[in-house]
Amino acid sequence: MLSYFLRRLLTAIPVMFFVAVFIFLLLRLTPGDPAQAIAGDQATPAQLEQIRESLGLNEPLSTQFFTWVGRMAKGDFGQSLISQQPVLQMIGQRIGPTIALALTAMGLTVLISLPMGVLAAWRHGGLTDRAVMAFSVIGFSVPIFVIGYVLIGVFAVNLRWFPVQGYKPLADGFWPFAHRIFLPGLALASIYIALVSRMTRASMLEVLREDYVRTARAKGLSEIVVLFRHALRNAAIPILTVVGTGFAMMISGVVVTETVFNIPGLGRLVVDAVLARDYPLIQAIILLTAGTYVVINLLIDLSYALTDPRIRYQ
Amino acid sequence: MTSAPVLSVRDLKVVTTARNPAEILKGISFDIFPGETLCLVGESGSGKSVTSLVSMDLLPRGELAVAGGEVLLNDEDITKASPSRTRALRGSEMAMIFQEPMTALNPVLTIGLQMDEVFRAHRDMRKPERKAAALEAFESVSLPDPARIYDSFPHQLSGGQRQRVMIAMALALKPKLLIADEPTTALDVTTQKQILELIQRLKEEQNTAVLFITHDMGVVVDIADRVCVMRHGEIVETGKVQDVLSQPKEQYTRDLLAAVPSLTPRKARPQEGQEKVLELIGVNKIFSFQSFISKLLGHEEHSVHAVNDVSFRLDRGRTLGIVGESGSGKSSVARCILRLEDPTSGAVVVNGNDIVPLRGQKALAEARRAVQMIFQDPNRSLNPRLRVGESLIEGPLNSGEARAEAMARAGDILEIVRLPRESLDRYPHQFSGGQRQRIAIARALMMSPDVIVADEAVSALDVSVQAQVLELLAEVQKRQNLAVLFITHDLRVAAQICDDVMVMQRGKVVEFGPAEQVLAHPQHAYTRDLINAAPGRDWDFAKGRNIGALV
Amino acid sequence: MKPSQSAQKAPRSRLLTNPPHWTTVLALVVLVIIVAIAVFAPAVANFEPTQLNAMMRLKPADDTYWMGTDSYGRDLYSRVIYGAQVSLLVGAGVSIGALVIGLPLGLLAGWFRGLDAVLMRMMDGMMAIPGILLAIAIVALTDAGLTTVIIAIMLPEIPQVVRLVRSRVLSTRSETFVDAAVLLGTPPLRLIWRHLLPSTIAPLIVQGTYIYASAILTEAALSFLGVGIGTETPTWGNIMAEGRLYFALNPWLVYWPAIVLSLCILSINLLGDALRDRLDPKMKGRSI
Amino acid sequence: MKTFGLKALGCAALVASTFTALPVWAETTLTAVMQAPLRSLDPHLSTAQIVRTHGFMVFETLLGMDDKYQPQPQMADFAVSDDMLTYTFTLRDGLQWHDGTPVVAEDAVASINRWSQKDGSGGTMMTYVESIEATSDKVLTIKLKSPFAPLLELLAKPSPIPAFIMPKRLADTPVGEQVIEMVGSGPFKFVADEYRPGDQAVYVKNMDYTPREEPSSWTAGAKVVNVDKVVWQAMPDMQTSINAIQSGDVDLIEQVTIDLLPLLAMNDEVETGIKNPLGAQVTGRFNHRLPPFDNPQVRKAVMYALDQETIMQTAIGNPDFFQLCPSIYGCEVPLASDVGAEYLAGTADERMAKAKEILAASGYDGTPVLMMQPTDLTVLTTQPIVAAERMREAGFTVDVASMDWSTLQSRKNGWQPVADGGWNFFFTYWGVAGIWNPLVHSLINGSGDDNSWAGWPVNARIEELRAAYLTAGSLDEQKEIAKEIQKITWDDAFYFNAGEFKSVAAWRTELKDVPAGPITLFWGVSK
Repeated sequence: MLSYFLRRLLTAIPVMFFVAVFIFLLLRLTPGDPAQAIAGDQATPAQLEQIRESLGLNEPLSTQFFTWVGRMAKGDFGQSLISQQPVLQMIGQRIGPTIALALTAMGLTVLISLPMGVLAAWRHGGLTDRAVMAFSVIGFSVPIFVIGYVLIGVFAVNLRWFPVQGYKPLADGFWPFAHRIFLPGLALASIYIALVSRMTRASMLEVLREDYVRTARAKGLSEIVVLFRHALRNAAIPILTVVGTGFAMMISGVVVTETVFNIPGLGRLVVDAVLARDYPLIQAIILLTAGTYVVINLLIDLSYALTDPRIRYQ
Repeated sequence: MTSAPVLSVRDLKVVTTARNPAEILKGISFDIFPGETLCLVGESGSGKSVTSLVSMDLLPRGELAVAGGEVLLNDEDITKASPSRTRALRGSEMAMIFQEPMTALNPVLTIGLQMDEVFRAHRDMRKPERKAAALEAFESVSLPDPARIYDSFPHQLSGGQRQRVMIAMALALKPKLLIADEPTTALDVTTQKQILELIQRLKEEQNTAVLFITHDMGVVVDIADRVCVMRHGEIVETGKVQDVLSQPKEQYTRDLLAAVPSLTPRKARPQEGQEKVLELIGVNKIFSFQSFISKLLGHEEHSVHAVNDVSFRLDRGRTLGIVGESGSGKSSVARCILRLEDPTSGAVVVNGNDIVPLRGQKALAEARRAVQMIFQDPNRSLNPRLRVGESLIEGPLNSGEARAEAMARAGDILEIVRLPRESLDRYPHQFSGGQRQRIAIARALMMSPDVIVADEAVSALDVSVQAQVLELLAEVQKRQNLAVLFITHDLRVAAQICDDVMVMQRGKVVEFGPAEQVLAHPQHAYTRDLINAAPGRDWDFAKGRNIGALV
Repeated sequence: MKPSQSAQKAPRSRLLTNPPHWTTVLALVVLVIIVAIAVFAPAVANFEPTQLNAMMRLKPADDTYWMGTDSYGRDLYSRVIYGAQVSLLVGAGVSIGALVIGLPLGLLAGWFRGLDAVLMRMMDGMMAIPGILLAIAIVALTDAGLTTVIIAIMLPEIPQVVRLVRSRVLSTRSETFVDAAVLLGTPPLRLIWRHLLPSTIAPLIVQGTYIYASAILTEAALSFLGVGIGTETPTWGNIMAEGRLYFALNPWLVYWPAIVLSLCILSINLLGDALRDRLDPKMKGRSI
Repeated sequence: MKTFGLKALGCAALVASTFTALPVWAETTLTAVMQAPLRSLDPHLSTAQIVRTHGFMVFETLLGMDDKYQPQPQMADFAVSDDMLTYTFTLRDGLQWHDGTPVVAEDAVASINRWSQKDGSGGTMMTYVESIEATSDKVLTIKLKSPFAPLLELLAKPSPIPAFIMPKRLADTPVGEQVIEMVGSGPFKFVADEYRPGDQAVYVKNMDYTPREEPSSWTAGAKVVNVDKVVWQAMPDMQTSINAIQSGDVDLIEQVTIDLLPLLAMNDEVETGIKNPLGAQVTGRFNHRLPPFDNPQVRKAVMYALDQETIMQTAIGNPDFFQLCPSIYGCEVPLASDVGAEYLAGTADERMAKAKEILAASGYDGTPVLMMQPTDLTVLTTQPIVAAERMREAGFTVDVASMDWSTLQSRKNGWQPVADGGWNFFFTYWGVAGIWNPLVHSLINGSGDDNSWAGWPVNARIEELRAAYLTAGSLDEQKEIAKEIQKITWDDAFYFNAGEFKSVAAWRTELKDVPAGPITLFWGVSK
């Protein structure tokens, strides 16, 4: 297990290096100019040149890259070109809302989609099944910001059950936090619910055809026990996998959701950073999300061993 | 057997629920009495498994449905009982064991928990009582170290152990009826023998009625009191096992019995000339699994010695059988010869050339032509997306033959394997399993090979089809003067077609010699075990008599 | 039952025998209508999609402007009609591009083990970068033109295709007919072409439909974030993005394109599901 | 370490404010949605309006500007020698930096030096300056080589880069490097710990600030702070902002999208109005170095083809909030005149006919015009579309290239051919304070210098006029020069003046006395 973990960690190094090179080149080849973002649109070329020089943007690309990588290896992600704040500090300020949003969405997903998927698979072909499938295909088909606006329109503006926008940290009390995070969490979860309930259903359908399910029924066990004890645990791996690969999808959902609900999270930070060409910030955030993606998927791989005792990583 | 039947099936009809319903069971009837074993025997598609599922009320919902008749368990009609009632009956009054011990146990739950569920679902027992009962049940099926088994996961047990666990679970509550659906088909013969004996013993101890489903006549001989021969959803013939086997009334039964190969080796064939086409010299194959990291961490290399110093020679016109149980390395030998695997050491000499050092398809072209293979599963060995003709001419086209010429030849060869020429334009799924295996043989013949390696080439086929394919193979061998390397787990088949037999165990050759000698007078203990374990070995199916008494 | 189930039975006949489900038929009809609208947009629309009228800004729907006008005084109905062209084009460009690039990479990775490690690490890297961020960055690379947007949305889809093809190749590789072909002396490239490629086609078509749908969605999201195709070219995404500013004044500026967009994607997804059930029964119920 | 001091200061400010606030009254916090989020802090470095507004919170200028456009004493009183060569500034009493140290004249010297390196007109000023010296802790003297009339106005101007005074140690920060420690002398203190770039900026009342005696007028006079805390909250979506002000989550929206005003009209709790009387001019800029706009006749055709009214109507919608005039300095400033009105006379159709005529005669060969359009800056998305429509009608071939605002800004600085990433035309807008006289107006630079603002028109006469303006003695003389400049910019088609729009602010009725000004000011207002 340890050696497997180490091996996976080692393979993550070339992956992350590739990400770093890719992002670095991509950004440096774009025509935008961070100096412009600092100086504003009424600055003259001479002023811009001064700023570029002082930021080290006139150095050769390779020099810039290795300086950056070398600093990062020491844990120094540098400073935002625009605000001159340490990148890590800026990320630290914004990561809380994003994590809260993601966890809320994940929680809602589990609460809603697992029972839905199990039910649909159990009553395969029936009315419930069709309803769940219809629901999930609609979840895939409606853009997240439309869902967001509809939720706001109905539950915040018309019914006034929830605030229209904003975010309060958990430190301000659970109720204000939950009250504000629920709608965006639900909007973000919509596509995830569609994905996970669909995968749960598919995986359960497959598992329900397995011999051991027949064995369980042959033993005279109740359907609840058959479904949740015998089938669901075996169906877990594809579900976990889709949760992991869906992480990237969740990030794009986060970007949009944060904009719709005005949540000061990482998603908005990164869009702003891209639009302002704030290279160190973009690089740090993308590396961070890519790293998180790699780690989440590694953890999910390791969690297979928890759900399935046959898996012993050599 | 004067008491009332435990299970009484009356005019049972089952149909598919698709738009055009097809009858799977066309009104079958039988009874089973306490302490009796009734065998349902038949080839694939005869409906024998469906019968068992109806009895357990486990028909797949939305696919199959009972259309008529009744299934009486102690005079209670299962087909009309409520789901909760049949659930209560399942596990307590009737129990079932399945074919695949690998998949029949839930891989993510401990054996103990799965056993425990049986008691929890049907009996009002406290936890310690249940555990004691479970351990006792494991004991009764002769499982070693029940306490360890209780805490194990299924994958930590061998196939035989798992099937014992299944039996323990099935019989834990002393049901009146045990349904065993091909419970030994997936097991090696030696294990099969033990399981059959176990079922027999428990049946006698508990006076259980057993409905035993099998395709193997040998197993029928060993276990059944009475037998029902099924075909296409109907019962063709039923009666006491001795009667049916020795005096079959129906032609179908007679054909079925005639097709069972005899365990007695055929007469040795005279060898004309000694032209060596294939020789293995000290071949080893070691699969090793070690990652870079584990090497760094200084972990032991994990390796399997699949083929251990195997040497033999095969002459033109001869058939060499390699027999052994699963994991004996017999298939690895074949894959080394065909260079689907690279041998770790040793020489594979084809027509005088060692092919082990050769690399790449070009260098191997001649060896590829000379040695061809027929695979076990005819459903998978033909590309389902290619027409038969395309599959047949693939090899010749690779070696530069003109397309039209190759196609013409393919037609001729199809006729040799007794398929119509028009088959060239069809797709594999339009053929039965036996026909597909013929096509596979034709494909091998297209290359005009010197050696054909047949890896379990008839194991997936029904016994009647198996006989036809074996016959064809023999005919083709004679016609083309081929050398055949025949790999099988089935001693009966080996006895019928091999000149020489090589017995393998854990990668090593334990015995090698003429078939007559190896099979009739085995020297090695393992060979003897194999032969003793062959089901129905005391019965001569062709003649319909017991020969065990004679020996 | 015998161990070998005839899983590969009748790949073709399945398509022809069972009549399709009514939802599939409906989805097909909707799609055909949308495609027809896109193709015959000039005939269907009432105005040029770019025709401005500063005096007629943000008007509610009436006889002239069937869905009202947008903030430029352009006819929303005509823009939604023309929007179909770009959205369908983006979907087609992205899905075809991703398949055309991903397929050979996946085949090579699946067959040549040496290449596999390197290629898949790169693909892992690509997958790890959130697609939307990549797309935003690439759109900023040049102007927000159609080609840029297609490429930007396509790049993150490629690893998915490569992985799908590779896993298909790996599982087909273990089929004995591939061993058989090796034994018949078939050289690697020919073997890939004849035996491995065909088995990837059905799942690819299915995957293609999902990519198609998600590309349209991503285009809309990019527009929403202000980095999509410029407003001169109407797309459902940028119509909504422009309309969302006036959501409270006239929510139909968002709802109309949203409805058409969702219907279109819904139809594509339903069709994808139906195709999968038919072409690729093993994948039944599974998507993305 | 710099950040330590900054943090300590922020904490101190926080502690101080809560400490004093708690026992007596509830803390009043004013939450505002500004037109753009604050992302960088150095007010010398950025021309962005939000940074300017931020600058006036934290810093002060020596002189303020009142609503008559007149420089008035702020940090310092001033005296001018009779020969107009010596300016003496005397710092008022009680000025103190946020870190507690007193403001001295040396600080002002260093700050003016830094500012003049960043601000274009400041640079021009320095060419007239003989010396800037601190003659004592309180007194600063500027000596000129020759008279330079607009000197006081430059030190007072609120745009584009006001001459903010910061402590010497900060003002000595090298050119091009940002000052990030926010220690000023202004009426608000910046709370560094609560600053989230791009999302939120927090200011607390500077308890040690002593306002001037004079009444408040724009950036001049008394700056009396009546709230304890000001929070700038970014909201990328106007809809969200409007929902938020209605629900009371925010108190003020600096700039409401005009189209959405009806949403607020029915709400009794929210008031709307124009608080910045200056407005902003929308400008369509030609690239004079690339064909087809290297040809003055082709540019002229555009001047006739484009129509102020359509452009403003589409962008703003409500005529109450835009104004059409030919003045290149803004419609209501002292230098405003109607020179060039002939370009706007008649109906749009008549002018279109003229445009076609001129274009036909110009020798335009159909070279496509590359029009840059920003996708993410709502105020400027419509103009290129409307303009492209009109230009096409006139006979131009126009390609609209959409890009994000950042790309557009950097692309505008290059003059390579269009195929290599160049451009022909784009729109931007200028706060009137940034263009209100020939000195600060960047678009009328006719030097053709590579370092001048994008567009690079060349016109020797205009350069002479701009130089003359600097030494012009009287307002009338200045007006004459300004008129002639305006005529050239129209005739030689420097750029197209597309009209002027006003920003509308919205605030909750709890807010009293929201002040007017060239920028949004947070003193005087109470809650």
